[in-house]
Amino acid sequence: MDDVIWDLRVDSAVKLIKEGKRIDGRALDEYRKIDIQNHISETAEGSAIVNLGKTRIVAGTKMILGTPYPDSQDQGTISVGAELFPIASPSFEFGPPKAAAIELSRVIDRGIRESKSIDFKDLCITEGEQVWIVFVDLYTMNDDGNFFDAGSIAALSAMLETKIPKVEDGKIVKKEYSGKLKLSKKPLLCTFAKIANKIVIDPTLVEEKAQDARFSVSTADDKHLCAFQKGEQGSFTRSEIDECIEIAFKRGKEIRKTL
Amino acid sequence: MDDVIWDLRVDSAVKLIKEGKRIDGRALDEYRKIDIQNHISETAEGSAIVNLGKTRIVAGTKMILGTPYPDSQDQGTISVGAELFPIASPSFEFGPPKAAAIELSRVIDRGIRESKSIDFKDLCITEGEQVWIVFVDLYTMNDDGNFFDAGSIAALSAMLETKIPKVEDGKIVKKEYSGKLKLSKKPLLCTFAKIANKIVIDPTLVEEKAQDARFSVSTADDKHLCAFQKGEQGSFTRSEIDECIEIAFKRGKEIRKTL
Amino acid sequence: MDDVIWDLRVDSAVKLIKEGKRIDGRALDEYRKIDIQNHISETAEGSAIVNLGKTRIVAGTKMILGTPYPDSQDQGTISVGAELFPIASPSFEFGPPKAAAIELSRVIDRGIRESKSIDFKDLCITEGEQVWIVFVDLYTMNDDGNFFDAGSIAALSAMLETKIPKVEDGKIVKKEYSGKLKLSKKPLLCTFAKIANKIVIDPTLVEEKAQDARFSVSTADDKHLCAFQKGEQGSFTRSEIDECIEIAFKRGKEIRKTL
Amino acid sequence: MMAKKKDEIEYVKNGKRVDGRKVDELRPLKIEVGVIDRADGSAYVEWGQNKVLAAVYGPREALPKHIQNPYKALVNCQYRMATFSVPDRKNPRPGRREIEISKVCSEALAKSIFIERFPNTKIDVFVQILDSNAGTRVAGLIAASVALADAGIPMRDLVAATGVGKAGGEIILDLNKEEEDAPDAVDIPLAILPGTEEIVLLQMDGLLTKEEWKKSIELGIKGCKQVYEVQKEALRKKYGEAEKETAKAREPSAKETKPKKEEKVN
Amino acid sequence: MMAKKKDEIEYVKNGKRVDGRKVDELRPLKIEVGVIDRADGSAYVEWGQNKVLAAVYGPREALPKHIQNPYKALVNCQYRMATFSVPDRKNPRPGRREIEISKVCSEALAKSIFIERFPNTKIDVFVQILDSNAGTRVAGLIAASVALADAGIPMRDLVAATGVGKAGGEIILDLNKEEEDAPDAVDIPLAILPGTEEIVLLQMDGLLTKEEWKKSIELGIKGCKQVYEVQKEALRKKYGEAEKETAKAREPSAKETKPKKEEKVN
Amino acid sequence: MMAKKKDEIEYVKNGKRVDGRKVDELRPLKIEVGVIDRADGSAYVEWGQNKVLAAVYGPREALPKHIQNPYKALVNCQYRMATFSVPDRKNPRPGRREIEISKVCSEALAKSIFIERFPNTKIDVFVQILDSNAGTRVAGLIAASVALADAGIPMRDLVAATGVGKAGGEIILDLNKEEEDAPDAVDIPLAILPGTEEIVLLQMDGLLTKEEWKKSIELGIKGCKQVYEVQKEALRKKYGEAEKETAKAREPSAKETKPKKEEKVN
Repeated sequence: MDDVIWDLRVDSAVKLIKEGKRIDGRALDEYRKIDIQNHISETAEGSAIVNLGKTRIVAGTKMILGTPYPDSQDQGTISVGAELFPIASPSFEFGPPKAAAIELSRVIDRGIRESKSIDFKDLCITEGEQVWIVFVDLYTMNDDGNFFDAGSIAALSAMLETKIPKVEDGKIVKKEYSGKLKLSKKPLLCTFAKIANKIVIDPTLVEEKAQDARFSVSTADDKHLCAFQKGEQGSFTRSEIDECIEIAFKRGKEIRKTL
Repeated sequence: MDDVIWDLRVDSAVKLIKEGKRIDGRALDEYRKIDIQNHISETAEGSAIVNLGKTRIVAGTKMILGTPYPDSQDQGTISVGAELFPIASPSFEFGPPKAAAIELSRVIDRGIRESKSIDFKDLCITEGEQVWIVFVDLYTMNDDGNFFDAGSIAALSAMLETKIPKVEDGKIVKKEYSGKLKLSKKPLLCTFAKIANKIVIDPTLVEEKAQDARFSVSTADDKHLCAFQKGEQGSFTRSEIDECIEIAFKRGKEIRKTL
Repeated sequence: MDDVIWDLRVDSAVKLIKEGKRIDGRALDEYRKIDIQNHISETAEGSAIVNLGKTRIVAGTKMILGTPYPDSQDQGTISVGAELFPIASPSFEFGPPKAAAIELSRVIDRGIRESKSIDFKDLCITEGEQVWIVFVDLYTMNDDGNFFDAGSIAALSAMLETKIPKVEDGKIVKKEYSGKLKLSKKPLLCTFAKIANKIVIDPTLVEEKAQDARFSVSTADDKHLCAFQKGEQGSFTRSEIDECIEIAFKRGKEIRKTL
Repeated sequence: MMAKKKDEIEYVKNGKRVDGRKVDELRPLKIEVGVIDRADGSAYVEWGQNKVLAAVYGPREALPKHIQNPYKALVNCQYRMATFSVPDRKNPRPGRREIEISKVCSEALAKSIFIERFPNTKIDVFVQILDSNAGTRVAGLIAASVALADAGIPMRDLVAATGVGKAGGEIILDLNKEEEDAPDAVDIPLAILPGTEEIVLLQMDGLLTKEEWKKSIELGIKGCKQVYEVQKEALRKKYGEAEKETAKAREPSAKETKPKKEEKVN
Repeated sequence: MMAKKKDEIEYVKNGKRVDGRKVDELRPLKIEVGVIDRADGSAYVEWGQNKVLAAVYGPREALPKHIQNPYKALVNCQYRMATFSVPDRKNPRPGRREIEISKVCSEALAKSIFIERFPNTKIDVFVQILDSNAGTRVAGLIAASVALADAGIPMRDLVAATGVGKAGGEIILDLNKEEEDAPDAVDIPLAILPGTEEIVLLQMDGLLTKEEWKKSIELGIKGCKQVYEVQKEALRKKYGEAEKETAKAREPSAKETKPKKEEKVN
Repeated sequence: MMAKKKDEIEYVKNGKRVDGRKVDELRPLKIEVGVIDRADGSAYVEWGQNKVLAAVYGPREALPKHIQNPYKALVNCQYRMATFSVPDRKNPRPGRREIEISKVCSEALAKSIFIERFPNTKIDVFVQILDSNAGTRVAGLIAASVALADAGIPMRDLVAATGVGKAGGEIILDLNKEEEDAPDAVDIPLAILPGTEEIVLLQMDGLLTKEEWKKSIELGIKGCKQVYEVQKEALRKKYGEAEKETAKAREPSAKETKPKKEEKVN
């Protein structure tokens, strides 16, 4: 029954897209409304809830003391993790992370990491001994499609407000801070769905169900790409990829200004 | 077939309890015979098998060297674990511990921990560097109900005989001991089943199958409560809880004398 | 359908063995052709692919820095692991290692370890602080029976070419080596199947499906046994075991010469 | 605050607690109903610093089949803490504490639901802690109960809950983290069905005399009833007006089309 | 004992071993039958310091269905060591050693059972080591076999088992931990069906010549037969008298009502 | 090599790269078809230092049943690195990187197969990396695609793949490890169906301008087509002659007995 309803929704989404329209009235290259609430957790070093239309995701950061890797003694690191938390959708389940959640985590992670917006040397406390590990954890809260972009914005927002705890004698002093996490850029992910041979940005859940292929572009700033991820069983032509890149720069620039 | 037999047993248990009687002739507030065999393992630092009627459980302790938690540099710790070992019942299975085993472990653990009968500072060897972790592990051996109380008595009995290994140069000297684990109190768990709106202590397996709700009370000594746990889908009234507390103090006092 | 074909193959293997013959024309105590390709991975410290007839398995070694066990401060150690990798057979699956893979790993490990061909003191770098752990990992590549012997030869071949990385200031200097892993003996496993009350060496997959019982004998050199493993639900008589031991010494001697 | 040692703190001074509350005063409590679009029911709770989200999915078919109960619905409450909701990052995998809390909360909620009306199904209740400062399990439980009501699941009553206990020798309602860390602290998570005062969840940690227990349960039940009012108010805010409108639009059939909603709030 | 280095110990001196035993002498062995009320069969074994409990459940339906064998019962022996049964606390999760031992013990026991009579079922055998000092797998195996007999499962014969091996150059029966730690130690767990002397379990670790092997297997089989007598005696103690009584009470039907019991001990 | 710092290396000097290659030159590539007897199809690839084995099993029934898709076959590619294929020993358990690569490779291969012809089945593709030096996922993918052809699975086209990217400011084909470690390195794994130039796999890591991207994709597609020739040649080596023989022996029926083989290479 439920499946039938979704099939009908998918059919009408495809039909509309063929005519260059979308169910919710957006242009093909238009984002849904982005709403960001910052500082939703006092315990986190930084946090944010992002609403992308009805899609909602929360991000929080924790700064943890660690030891550096043997081959980068003067560098800390970051780690981004996303869980398809069952609170967000009747089709998510608890259990060990599945491929979809791992892909989501790793694409958001790469989008930030590869932009080099964080200098890992800034995360060094004592060379060879103690460094910061910035954990950014994402939990899905309501699924209406495109957790990639919503998650990327949430992760960035949480990182932008992240405070660095004060360290004394190699230990964190609780509730005291020595500064803020430095980000030199604002990397942003833009995700596209290929539906009926058209490219739409920021797909809703219905559009995701309709898509043949997915493509995500991360722009580090207005001039640099920093990550790609093609997903799903369909394919893209070179010109479609180029179209996605153009739009990603344009939309990235707009969103970046608001952060 | 097996189910039918158990259903009949449950029916007759309920019928009897309504009349204030129990299948095995006990009073509603009467324990089954408690039999304790100590020192059943030479390898363990302390051990005991407890028979509560036909319910049987074994406990063993190991004293392990560890490092203190950052926020309690002068304290060791204890850890109580119980496994619903399939040797004890046709309905137990191997596998990662399920909620029932975790609840059993944690309730027995809290009963001991919250009584403050062990001063965690006694478990410190070198402040900030080396402490004792007292592992108490319980294995079910035969299930005739109420592993909570049988396990609590077994854990306490094993701890009461626990020897502390001698430590030299930060290492354990095998088969030599520096003393015994100090317990300032003898915390005891008393578990009640609510069946047909009556409260019975120390339920057998049949009574557990008949119960609407379960309530466990840990008394640290003759004057202090130290842990509660309400379980199962039924409810208790305030006066039922008070009744359980009264009986728990009374039975706790009696059992405490025998340990 | 597939099962029917295998049943027919098993039947004809059994029938032949009763007459003292084998499907592939071998004598009962004859090995299949052994073909060894060394140095198949530059990244590994040592590696080899072994073909035993159509059975194929690959072994690679990694030398890893570790800390010694508390009770053997001047000794390193080895660790042999085998995976029944699904690339090798339609009946293997990914997942946590099952009993069959664990038995295979441990029998190959014991065959090497118990021969004392590696002096664990040779693996000590700094007493009490730093030692080598020699990891030998095996992956099945094509299953035509007897991964025990093929794996044993592959593990030994990989170990024989293993280079020891150079260590400076407690760290491995990449791509520089201080010497080779010393083996004082060449331990070899010989595996026998009992089929229709006859003993055959080096069983193929069909013969494994036909076997009542399996017996593996590891000879450390031409005079010493160093490990046994009886497997499967059948039994052996004393004289059958003695027969296996005789053949194992004979075939071990021959193969040892070629390594 | 860090300068003062725990055993030097006066946890109640001139009738005021460390955060200025009276002994029988709850921390500020705010409940919002219907915050997760995809869920059948949901609620968001802010209780002091605690921030909790709860969603209900179901009743839906219990799978695999062998877990089905032909006499009643399974209630599967899963309580989880976000990694960033605690001072040191929590391991993302559910810990033993979370599994135990999930179990006792499932049992407490089950008592409040007419589970016998939904054989062979399960009702999933997901509780996520986004920020924490003592008392997250009771915060999760009241959010879950409101989410169940929002899902239109027929209920005997809401589950109202609070913490109660002891700090610095005083019996106080709704302990915060600082109070929970008192050397003599006792924490008593308590949940009741307010209509009958039946106790559906009760745990306790710490040394307590019988007399202290009696004071605690008295105070705890009072606290639960305060919480109950906030729960009802939150539901009224969403459904009160909606029902008025419904009543206007469709006349006698209103009751039948939304029968479940009516049962749950009284 | 700790003062003397291992390579200075004389493991056999004037015909006596470190614990005073003769080379062909078992450690004290005690078997008790029927110790776990809920199990279909059970046994408790004390063998030197080793303490082992075994329980049998089944034959019962093998689930999930796809593991069923239409020609025979599955024998699933699970060997586990209690965390406190070894000098350093064992990780509660089953290790690779325990999984391997479970496999070879399952196979050894299967040979002793008429598994073809119970298609599509499984027979679960749980073995728990409570205290250990070398030789736990053979102690577990003989406990398991007696437990199978106690469960009334039709068997070809009991499985009798012992360790045998070498320490300090001497071939000795039933090594204890100190002997197993000898620099030249060889440990050979051995299990047979005593009636036919068929070998159903055989493992070996350590350097051994052919001649030493011959001495070992000789001694090992002798040892198994001693163990066998203790196993039979333990069963007789429980069933011998019971059967006498049964024989008195019910006359010709006795055989039919307990057919499985009779098969198992001869 | 270790003496020179990474930012002092000239990655392209006089038109030559650090390993002597030209900017648009692949590392030596060797493909062998049909190397695993038990598999339905298999291939071995050596690409520079990378050594990869791929095997295909299926189409076979997808189990458990609830994973079956009534409209198409599931393509389940599992990419794994041997523990010894990387400088520091890899944990034997599959890591998150391996799981992600398995997912994108499964999706890329699915596009190349007529999956709609095999409803309710799954096609397992196992890829094992035995030695590595940058570019293992594309090496695995081309091995997998050849193995699928070898298994006679009807395909739209082979999947041809290569790495392309940037090091030391230069856009280069098929980066090796040293190039991948350049401070400004960009790695772009790319896979296409060569007939139509449809892009079926595309990932990217590192800072790249639009102009650099255009050069990269140009070079990458050229590279894929070179790879494609090697793939076809490898298949021709196995099947070209076999088919000639087949043609001689059996006449008109040749096409029908091996219909799937024909589809796959064009």
